[in-house]
Amino acid sequence: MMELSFQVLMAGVLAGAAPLILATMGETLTEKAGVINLSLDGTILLSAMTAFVVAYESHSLILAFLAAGLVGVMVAAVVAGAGIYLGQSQVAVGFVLTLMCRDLAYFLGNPYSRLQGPQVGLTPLPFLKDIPGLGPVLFQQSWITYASVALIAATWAFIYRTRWGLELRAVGEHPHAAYARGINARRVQLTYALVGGFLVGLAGAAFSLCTKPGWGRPQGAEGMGWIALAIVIFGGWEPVKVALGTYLFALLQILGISLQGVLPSVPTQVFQVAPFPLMIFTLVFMHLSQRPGAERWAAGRPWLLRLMRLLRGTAPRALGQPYRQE
Amino acid sequence: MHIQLKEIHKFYGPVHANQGIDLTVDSGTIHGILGENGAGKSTLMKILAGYIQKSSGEILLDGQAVEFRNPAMASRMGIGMLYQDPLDFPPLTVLENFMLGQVQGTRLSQAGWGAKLQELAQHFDFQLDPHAPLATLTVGERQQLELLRLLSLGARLLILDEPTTGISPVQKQVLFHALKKLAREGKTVLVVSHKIEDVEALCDRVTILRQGRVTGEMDAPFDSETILAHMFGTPPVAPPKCAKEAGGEVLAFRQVSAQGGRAGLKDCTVSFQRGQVVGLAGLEGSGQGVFLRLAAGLQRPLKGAVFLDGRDMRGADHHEFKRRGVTFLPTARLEEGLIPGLSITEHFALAACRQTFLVPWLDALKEARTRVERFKIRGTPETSVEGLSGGNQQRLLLSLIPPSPKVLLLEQPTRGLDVESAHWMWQHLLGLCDQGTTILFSSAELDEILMVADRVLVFFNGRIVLDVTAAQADPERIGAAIAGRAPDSE
Amino acid sequence: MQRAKGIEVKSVVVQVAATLALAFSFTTVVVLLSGEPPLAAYGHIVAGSVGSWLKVAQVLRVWVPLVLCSCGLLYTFQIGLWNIGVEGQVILGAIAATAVLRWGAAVGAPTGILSLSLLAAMGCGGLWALAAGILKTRGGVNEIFAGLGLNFVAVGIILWLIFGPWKRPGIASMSGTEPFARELWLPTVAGWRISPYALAAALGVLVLTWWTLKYTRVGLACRAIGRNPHASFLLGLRPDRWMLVAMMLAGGLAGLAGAYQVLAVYHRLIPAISSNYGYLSLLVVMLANYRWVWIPPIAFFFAALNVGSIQLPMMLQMDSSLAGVIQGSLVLATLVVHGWARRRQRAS
Amino acid sequence: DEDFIFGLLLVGPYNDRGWSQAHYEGGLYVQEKVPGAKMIYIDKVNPADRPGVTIPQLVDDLVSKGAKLIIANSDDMKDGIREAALQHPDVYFVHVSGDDALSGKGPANLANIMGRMEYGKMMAGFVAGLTTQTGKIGYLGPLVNEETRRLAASTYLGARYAWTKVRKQPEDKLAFRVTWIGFWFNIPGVTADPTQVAQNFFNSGYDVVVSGIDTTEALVVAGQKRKEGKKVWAIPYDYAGACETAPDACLGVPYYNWGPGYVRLVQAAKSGQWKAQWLWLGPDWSDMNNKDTSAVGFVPGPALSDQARKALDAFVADLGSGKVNLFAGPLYYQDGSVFVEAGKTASDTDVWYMKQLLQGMEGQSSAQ
Ligand SMILES: Nc1ncnc2c1ncn2[C@@H]1O[C@H](COP(=O)(O)OP(=O)(O)OP(=O)(O)O)[C@@H](O)[C@H]1O
Ligand SMILES: Nc1ncnc2c1ncn2[C@@H]1O[C@H](COP(=O)(O)OP(=O)(O)OP(=O)(O)O)[C@@H](O)[C@H]1O
Ligand SMILES: [Mg+2]
Ligand SMILES: [Mg+2]
Repeated sequence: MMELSFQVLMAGVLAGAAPLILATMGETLTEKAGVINLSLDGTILLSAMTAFVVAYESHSLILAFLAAGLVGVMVAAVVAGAGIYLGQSQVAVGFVLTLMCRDLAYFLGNPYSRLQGPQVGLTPLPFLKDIPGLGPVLFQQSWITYASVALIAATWAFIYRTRWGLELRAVGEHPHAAYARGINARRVQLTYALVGGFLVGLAGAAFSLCTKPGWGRPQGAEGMGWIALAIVIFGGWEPVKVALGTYLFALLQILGISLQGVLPSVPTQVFQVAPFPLMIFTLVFMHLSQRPGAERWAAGRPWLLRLMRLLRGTAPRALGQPYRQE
Repeated sequence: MHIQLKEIHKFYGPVHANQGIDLTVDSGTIHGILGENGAGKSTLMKILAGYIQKSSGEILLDGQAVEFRNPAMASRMGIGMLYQDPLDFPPLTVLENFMLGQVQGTRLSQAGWGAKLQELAQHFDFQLDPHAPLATLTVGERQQLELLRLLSLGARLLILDEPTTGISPVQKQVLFHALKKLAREGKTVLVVSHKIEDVEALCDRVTILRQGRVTGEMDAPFDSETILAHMFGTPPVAPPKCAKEAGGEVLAFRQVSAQGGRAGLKDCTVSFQRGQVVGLAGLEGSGQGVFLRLAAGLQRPLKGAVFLDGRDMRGADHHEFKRRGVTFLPTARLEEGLIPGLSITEHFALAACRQTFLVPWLDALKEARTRVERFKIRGTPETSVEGLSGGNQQRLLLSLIPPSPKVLLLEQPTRGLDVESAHWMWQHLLGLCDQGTTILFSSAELDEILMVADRVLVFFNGRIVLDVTAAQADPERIGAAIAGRAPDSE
Repeated sequence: MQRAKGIEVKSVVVQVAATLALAFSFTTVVVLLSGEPPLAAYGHIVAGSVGSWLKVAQVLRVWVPLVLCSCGLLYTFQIGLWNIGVEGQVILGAIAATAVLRWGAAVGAPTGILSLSLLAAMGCGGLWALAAGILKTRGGVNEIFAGLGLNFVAVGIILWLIFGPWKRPGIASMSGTEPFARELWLPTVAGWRISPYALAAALGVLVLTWWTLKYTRVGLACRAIGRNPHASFLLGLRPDRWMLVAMMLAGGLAGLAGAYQVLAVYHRLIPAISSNYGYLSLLVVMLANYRWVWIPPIAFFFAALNVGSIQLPMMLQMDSSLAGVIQGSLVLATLVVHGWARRRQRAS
Repeated sequence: DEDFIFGLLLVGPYNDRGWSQAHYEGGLYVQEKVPGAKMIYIDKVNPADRPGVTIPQLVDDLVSKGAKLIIANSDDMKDGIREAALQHPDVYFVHVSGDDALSGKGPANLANIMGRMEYGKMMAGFVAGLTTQTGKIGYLGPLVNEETRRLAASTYLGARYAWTKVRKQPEDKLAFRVTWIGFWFNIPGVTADPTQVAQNFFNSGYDVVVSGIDTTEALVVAGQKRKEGKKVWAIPYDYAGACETAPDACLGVPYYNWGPGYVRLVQAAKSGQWKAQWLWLGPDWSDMNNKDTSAVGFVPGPALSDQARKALDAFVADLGSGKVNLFAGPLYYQDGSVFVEAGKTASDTDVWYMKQLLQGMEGQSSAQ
């Protein structure tokens, strides 16, 4: 067993989860508005490639992040355009894009594989970094990590504390009712699909410029999009719970490697797939606990009741449903 | 606000829902809109609220012609509407529902808006907890909230589409009290309803719609007989009746309660004999829909039991009922009864042929040919059902009924059919009942019930309030019972 | 009537032309972006896939599993399910086939063992799909996430087997299990690169699927439930049970594809045994507009792209993932053009 | 001279700054040195990158393009290349790192080649042992097999030598841990993530990570950690130019130089002198980094101190002269059984078929 101090572990989790946080927060916003963008896995790779190439050619990290975000916006625009305006199944379009963007990334990025490109460095926070114990590990991170933590709070505050967040939730629940209140439901859905796509694009950039720097085939971010989608469900479409789910996943990944020594019969790969059974379990649990009588049955078992409350989460009611304005 | 609607027409594809409606509503009055199901009331109101766009016609507010392209524009002109199907957000809190659509700027000042809500609520004696999730509120409370929200938005014309369905008598009193207060304060109120008593208690004037047209207008005090006549048309001449004498008991409900519809079904005990034709009257959602679904085994009772041929059917599902001779035809033909994309032959292969592994296509085709001919369906066996007209879809559904069912349950069987088709259909069905089939059907049209049924049940608010044989049936009494004024109901 | 048909045919032709134009102009722009000559690229793909009989045989080797998976998907798409779990079902089929072969290697009687492994693969793939089906009908889990989750679990299982119980002696590697003895390979004809049995089986499955969908109650039930579960229920079908049946059929055929990968392609179990055919076959069926007639040609076209694109790195130093870009953009263009045409139709 | 086309099957990208690029450059060397030789290559030949593609299929393609000799550069291709060699008896095959010619399992047209990387790894271990401040060295292992075990063990022996003999530290204060990722390079979702493994090493006090995989993640992470101000180092593998990735963290790189060996095999095939031989080529001790003669080399990295550099030179000289033989007994396997008895030295086949990691190393010897 490798000895990891608690602080180092925490710092590792914070840094390792940062790109995924960007993606899961983006997808949470998109899904809250009732649009499901299934293309995350491809989008992340395509934007990771774009970010690396732009950074390599221009030496500007800002430009690279912007370009990656733009790629995310463009992919999301296809999903939203075909899904909201052309009435095609969002799932079908998203799925095709997942596969296609991935191949597109490999194809266009081929000449840039395994080159040395710019990376995002660490930005120790003045004063905070000097706090004994936690300071040196928690506050010596890249600005992406700080941004990811801030994004959780911002997403939460945006969704629950602003007018736009309220409108966003309303559209995801009942677009017709939102329309009756003077909200342009389609435009709101489009907007948050694009905003979500932008964040997912940034996640790709965070992978190729910071967490797994460089481009190549494989880049290392493969599969992360699916995991992000699973985590959004696991977190019941609540930004804070989604963030906790993301950190849990990052922790599992780090521990998975350390556990090679402890549990030699379990291949490390098994820890990579852990989020999926967890997600399925959560969904079944949500379904069963919504049945009449479930609450009564759990009444005698306080831990079960608590788990039920924790995992309770309902999908935005209009999620993935095409909305036709009358 | 003074409202004038001129020659309003509305087409939903081929459906002509409003056929040149003129309506004038004076400022500071409570104006009622009455009409049977499908008369076009909601359509007209939604046009006025900007939720849908009229096909043609003119809207004048205080003498000024206006055009709304969306609800926001109407709302800015001071028009607010409470929709028939509540357009609110159950997962959000009361306060969030209140704020949604009227907050400007970015921040949600919960405290400020909470205070505003409380103040308004006090004005009307409403009790609302701003932080409760809307889902925990009763229909009446949700309505109150919507009302407050519209007022807070500055509505000067309030449209309420069937506000009294699904709320308790106490809440109804509170609501009426509030509406009268609003009218006194100079607001204009438009109330859509089926119920004469509501209108009598509330309105200064009513307009009656029937099949997309205005059939009458009247000032308070109202004469309910005239209103009923305008609403349901004149009773028809004596209908052809089923010749068969009633036989033994086939279907029975014993103290059945169930949820569903607006009112659910409450403690219902009733039984039916072989060969009876029973009409279920009542406003939509008064319990007759749930009743039919319980009788078909599509829904399970919360309490009590349904008996078929004396057998307790608790625990049996629809397929079991079907095996025992119960057939159910739903209202929404394309949504629930037929399968778009499948041809007529395929429907027969599914429903009317031997259930072998290899589909007996030749038999199905033969069957389809004969039945298409016998039921005069305009189409060929290869026609896919969504290509059939509504009437022909209905004929197809009828043709799918197995040869001699024990119990036939029909939900609004003639809705959307022209007179000729309806007559033809009844001829066929009454032929079945001559062979001993018991028919239970619901209908929004009293004429139809009086024409064919030999027993009439009237549902109101989840209960059977009137159970009479055709001989005793008199349209006025039934009409009154439908509107909740059954002389012998509690 | 005749005229209406003429107009319909015309609009289909216009749609197909628009789709092809959209997809290929996109891929051409992509190739130009990479700084390579598009025509040469397309030329190499064509030559590399149908340029010789050897190449055609290689294309057919890919065609077989694609057709098997796509046929299975017809059942689930017909009944209105998005069976994204084909990938996992292929894997489970491959695992089952391997298990039987490992056990059977000691027993002898290769023909019997081979047949048994095919049956086991179908059974196992079917059960894996059934799990997704039960999660959907009883557990309230959307079949997309159930299927996806089970895909990853299947990958976990195959890795565990290859790393653990089935590893080569002393070795823990991604490179797979010990290869099977030659008599446990799917028999082939000397000089052929593809087993005629596999080809015959794929054609057989294609015909059988067509026959099942057209003439048997399975097809009718799937079609009915997919279009209207409520009405089907009222007309006497049990949608939940049929959904499970459809999932089992799809999973069984996917499992068969998995067995084919083991018996005829790799002759051992490797982690990437499913070769992405599960996902690719979803694209095939979507592009085929869920109609069986289009599956063989589209599967052949996709297989040809996969095989032919290997020429790109050899001849032009290009990445072969261009094949995936072409496949994806074709399906995407179909969706967009179709949606756009419907929108215009509605507007008029 | 007439054209001689040879094909190269590369398991990774031709430009991976590692194993595959070293082979690719070996191929270029052949083109340069053998008149008329022409290379065609296919890279990323692995089932994750090219799903559904098999080795025999690619060989068919290369043969149809006129290839007369085909080199397969991965252990992973063992079964496929044997099958292809049987299908094409008139074409010559070279399987890198395999042993079919030694074990007699392969046909006559199949030869094997490998470099004696054990020496390179010893040097890597040596500089790691010299440099480590914490006494903890991590080894980023690919998959477990005989080759990877003997390479990890050689690294350990080099490190132990430096630690005990040069730095005169007690043996039990040296920690040497091997973590296997499961393949020669990262396959997301399939292998363990090497970036994460390297990070874990550095985060838990290992200050030198020696890479045994084809790609440069260890060095990349070390470079990042350096930017954070940590004193850590890494040693990449396979490719002479690998240090470029993060020079300030690079202690050096043991690498292969496939050119000379390839030339030998190509000439054998051209001249009809072909044998199904098993070549295990060592360094040219007179000049380890000679492009034309040495099969294995070691380039000291920019991060290596001058003092260590001198010690390394002495160590290399001793290895070359035979004064130091790290495979001299007594050596024990992890489970305590004897690998080499005291007073004896291991033979080539003993080393080639090493069954476990050595005592003193932590990590799995084989899959459980
Ligand atoms: N969105 C729509 N699309 C097509 N037809 C519609 C639509 N909405 C209403 N209709 C049809 O228009 C007619 C009038 O409907 P409307 O809802 O206005 O009736 P209503 O008088 O409000 O009846 P109810 O008392 O049942 O609410 C009906 O025949 C109905 O089926
Ligand atoms: N009351 C109903 N009215 C209309 N459709 C229904 C009704 N009940 C069920 N259905 C339709 O049938 C589907 C499946 O129904 P159900 O779960 O009862 O069948 P089943 O599971 O096949 O039967 P069983 O539980 O005996 O195995 C539902 O999703 C719904 O579409
Ligand atoms: Mg209405
Ligand atoms: Mg059921």
